Amino acid sequence: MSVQPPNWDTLRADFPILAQQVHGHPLVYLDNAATSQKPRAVLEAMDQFYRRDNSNVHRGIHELSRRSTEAFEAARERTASFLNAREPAEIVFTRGTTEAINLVAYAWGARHVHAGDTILLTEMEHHSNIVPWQLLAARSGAKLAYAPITGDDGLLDLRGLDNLFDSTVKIFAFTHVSNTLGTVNPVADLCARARRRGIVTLVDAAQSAGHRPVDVAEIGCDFLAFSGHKLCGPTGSGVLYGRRERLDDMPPFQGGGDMISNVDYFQSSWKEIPHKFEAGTPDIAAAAGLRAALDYIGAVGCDNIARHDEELAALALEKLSRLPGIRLFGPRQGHAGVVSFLLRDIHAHDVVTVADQFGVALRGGHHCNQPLMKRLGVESTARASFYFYNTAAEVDRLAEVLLEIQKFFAA
Amino acid sequence: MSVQPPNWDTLRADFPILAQQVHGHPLVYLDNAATSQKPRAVLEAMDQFYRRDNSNVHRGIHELSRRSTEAFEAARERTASFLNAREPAEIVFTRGTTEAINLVAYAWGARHVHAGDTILLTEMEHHSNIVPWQLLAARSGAKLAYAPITGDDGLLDLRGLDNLFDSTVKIFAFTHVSNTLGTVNPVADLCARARRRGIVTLVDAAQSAGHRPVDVAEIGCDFLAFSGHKLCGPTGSGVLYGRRERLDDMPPFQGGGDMISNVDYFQSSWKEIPHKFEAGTPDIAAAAGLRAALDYIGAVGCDNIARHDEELAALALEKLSRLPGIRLFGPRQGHAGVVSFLLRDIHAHDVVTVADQFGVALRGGHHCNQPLMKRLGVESTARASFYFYNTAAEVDRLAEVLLEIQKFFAA
Amino acid sequence: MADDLNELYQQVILDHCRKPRNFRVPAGAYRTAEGRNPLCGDSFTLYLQLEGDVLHDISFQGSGCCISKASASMMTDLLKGKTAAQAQQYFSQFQTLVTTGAMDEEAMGKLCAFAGVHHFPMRVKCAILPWHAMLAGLKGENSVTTEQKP
Amino acid sequence: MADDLNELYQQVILDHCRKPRNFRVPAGAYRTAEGRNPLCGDSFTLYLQLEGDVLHDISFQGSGCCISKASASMMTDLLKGKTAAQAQQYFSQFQTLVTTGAMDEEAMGKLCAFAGVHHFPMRVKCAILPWHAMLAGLKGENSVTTEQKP
Ligand SMILES: Cc1ncc(COP(=O)(O)O)c(C=O)c1O
Ligand SMILES: Cc1ncc(COP(=O)(O)O)c(C=O)c1O
Ligand code: FES
Ligand code: FES
Repeated sequence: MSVQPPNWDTLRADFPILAQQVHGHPLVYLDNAATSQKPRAVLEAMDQFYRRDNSNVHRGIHELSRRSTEAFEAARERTASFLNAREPAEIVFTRGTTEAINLVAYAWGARHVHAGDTILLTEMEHHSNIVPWQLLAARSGAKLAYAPITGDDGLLDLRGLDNLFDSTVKIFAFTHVSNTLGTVNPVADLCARARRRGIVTLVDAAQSAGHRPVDVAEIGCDFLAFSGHKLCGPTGSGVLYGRRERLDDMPPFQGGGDMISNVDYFQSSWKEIPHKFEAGTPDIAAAAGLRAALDYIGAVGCDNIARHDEELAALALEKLSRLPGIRLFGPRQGHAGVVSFLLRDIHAHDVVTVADQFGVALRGGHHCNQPLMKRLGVESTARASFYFYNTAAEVDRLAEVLLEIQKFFAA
Repeated sequence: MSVQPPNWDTLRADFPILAQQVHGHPLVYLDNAATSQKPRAVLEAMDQFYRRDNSNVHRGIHELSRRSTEAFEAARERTASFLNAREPAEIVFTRGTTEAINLVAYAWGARHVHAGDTILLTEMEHHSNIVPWQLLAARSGAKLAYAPITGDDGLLDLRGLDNLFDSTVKIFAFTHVSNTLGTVNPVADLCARARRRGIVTLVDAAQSAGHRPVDVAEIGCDFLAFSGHKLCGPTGSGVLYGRRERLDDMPPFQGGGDMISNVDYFQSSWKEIPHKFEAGTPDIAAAAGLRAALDYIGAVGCDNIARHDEELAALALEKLSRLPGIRLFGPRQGHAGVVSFLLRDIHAHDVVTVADQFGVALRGGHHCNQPLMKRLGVESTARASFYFYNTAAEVDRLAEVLLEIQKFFAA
Repeated sequence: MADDLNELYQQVILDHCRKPRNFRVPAGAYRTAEGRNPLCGDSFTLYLQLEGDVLHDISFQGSGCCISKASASMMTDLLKGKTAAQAQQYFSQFQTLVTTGAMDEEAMGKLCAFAGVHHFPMRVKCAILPWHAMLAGLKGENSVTTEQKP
Repeated sequence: MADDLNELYQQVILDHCRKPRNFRVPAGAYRTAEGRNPLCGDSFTLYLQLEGDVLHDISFQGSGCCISKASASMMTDLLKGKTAAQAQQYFSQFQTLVTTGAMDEEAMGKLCAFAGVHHFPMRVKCAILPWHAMLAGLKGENSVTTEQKP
């Protein structure tokens, strides 16, 4: 736990991309739920890897191969400690959250999900935590069920939850933080309830990892997935955490180099975890970058980041609620750094297009949350999402620009 | 076609990593079949992407998202022209060759391979072109068959081939260039023979792309896979080329963001190719790096590189054949830049460990070719593999160091 | 306000977006075709009444952004009474207009207001969405998405 | 020749590698256990003859690099006549030796020659491979790989 709050302005200066003008205005980057920006330390870690150490991993015994393998495995160890996993072997590198969830749906699903079983999700899931399960349902004959939300305030409706946990439910997969609503789900409680029924749990931590403390021991989940690119790491870096007992009890997902113990023409055997799930040359440089990102984030402190995110969200909710005819989504209290809204009579994409001309980068659309949109009765929302390098002044600017936009379309 | 041979020394200077000492000796990097080194232009392209344009792709309409999307799609167009594909939609980005082949085995396999069908491979395939098919065979009840090789000279035995093409064969998947033997297979001929029987073809171009011209129209394959990291591109960049008719006729592989057209809680529909096969945030920076790599390689000229590779291989074969008790693998003529050998009574890993102390990076082991090793009656080989930045002097140094090694172990 | 913006949201576009013309579900036997933009989830339904080769009536319903709504509104105004062949030709010209900004004022008239769209590549699909739906309707298909290159 | 190299391939190691001791398939009822190194594909089979708790005979067969072969040769020399408990203790000491270089000369004797291995992390598995196989044999398992941390 960091006691001293960091100097946010100094940190902001670590991000070269933020110092630019867009359409003649200083860039105000508020699309962090889609992807974060990268500090110099991460770019330099990757660059140094390529300029000094680059080679393939695990297979070679020359010096560069040793260095690459060490860099790759050090990234795994760093990730294990970041998540408080029991051992590095519980960390599987993937391209991102999406691949991590697909891996579970394919490999764990092939062995453990059969016709008549139920896969339980929630109404607020991202497409990446819906579609892999729909594909698994189609392959296996299992069915899907969804834990409901309460409405625009976007809380999980916990009252009926235990009733949903019937004996057919094999896995409960849910998001930690909603990428549209800013809801923070009570993940430890959800996992405890599921575990009591013998239901396996998967937490989609795409929006929470690097934004608030994520501790798999405390959460008590079986699987957890996140994307490096959303927490200052490079694109191509992603993580599946799996409790050893679960990973051991899964066939491989992809086949190929590095994941095998022995290959004959007609049959093969697999390495131990985590290698069993990492077929082919991994994204080694991305792992090196991820490690640098976790070091960076660790120095800032995830608890500090959570506080900063929430302060900006609270400020945004307050400022934006003053705009006439605005509809705000998500909880009023404890709102993560993701604020979705609609301005009356102005389509989200028109808002975003105009905001962009003022240098403010927002996202408009369904945010890969189409079913949730339909559930809320909208096609799309506009969304501002924050990270620790955003400032209160940027939130003010957002409010100011939205007012301009209202004038423009009302005129 | 480049008429003027490039200045190889100038090109070599573009690779910062090569200018280092390893264990007190100048680095002689001869492990290019495992992964290539990266020129400054590629590192700078990725760095610039992160410092200027980084955002998520396809989903956003602000300026950075536009730039990222354009960079990503420009990489696809560059790849399509590199392979002479008919359209960029025939290019699917993957992590590498391994993921590309798994994608075909999962998605194309699910629809087109059934119990009783045969998947035809060759005896010289890399694990990445064997294991995905073993997994498919286990899922579907199909069986595997292997086109034989002739022996240590590592040629495909073409005489019996047409007999192997019986009516149960659904796909013939084979490597363009062997990563152990240096064999260059007659891919266009193999594809033509298979096509006449209505058999779908997949070419593993991991060792040929960026080493010699690879033109999918000329080759006439249905699928082709390669890895960006082996042709000066970043780790995490890989390509599946698929003929439109094939890709259109395949269900998706992974599910998630970006690959959907419409998602409801209980069913979804998919985007058109190639997006249908690209679930979740792709490795955008790797694509930007791949594009720079293909520009770089394109300027050098794949025909020039092929000639250079082959010259170094011929020189190595000549020099090495003078060493007492050496066993050389692969063809005597038209040998690609991959030379495998064994020194009598000295294990490959001992060779590699000692060579490394002289700054020479070799690979020892089964090279992800275990079944081939058994077929050749060996456990492992030592391997030197070349790229255009390697020099004749480095080949001399290799021969010299091997002689030292023989003395060391004979003493 | 940036110039590009005023060029994108010209007064005529803002006007059609606020008060879309031909925005209704007609009674009677109409051909219908839906156009969807998977990027945003927006969709429009086009209603076409053909008499022989002539678009006797055309109207639309659905939801989308200002650009797509104004485009649908102005398109339906324009095409009423035109032949299927003419509609196809307008489609091509409109496509050129929104992707390149090149305009043939004589042919396109008020639709030239959409020339500014070409500065906003991410919005081209918005402008073209109703046109795709219209074309699909003429061909007798009943749904289309904008994924294909505009 | 670099110093590290001479430390790795000490004379005694080269000697055992060229002329491995106890390199035979014994006749009679022996326990066998195979150890495989998936990195290189090498494997050794250990043959153990226990009388009560004592390793009355131990030999090996298979193929591998100089380090693994010398390790098997010297291990079998050392363990003949020792108890299972002693073998287990040697294993731990050997593991420390090859991963850290820290040696207890009194306990390990000639095996201290393997201290140089710790400078070559990619070769640690070679040295330890036959030891893993031996332990597996004592436990009555018949195969083991070196994937687990050495
Ligand atoms: C909640 C949630 N889950 C999953 C994802 C998918 O992450 P990725 O695209 O990095 O695979 C995202 C991000 O888009 C997300 O916000
Ligand atoms: C012939 C061949 N196929 C496939 C692969 C696998 O490539 P990657 O590890 O990049 O997926 C390789 C490289 O290791 C190879 O040489
Ligand atoms: S934003 Fe959906 S059509 Fe314009
Ligand atoms: S290289 Fe195989 S055991 Fe040493």
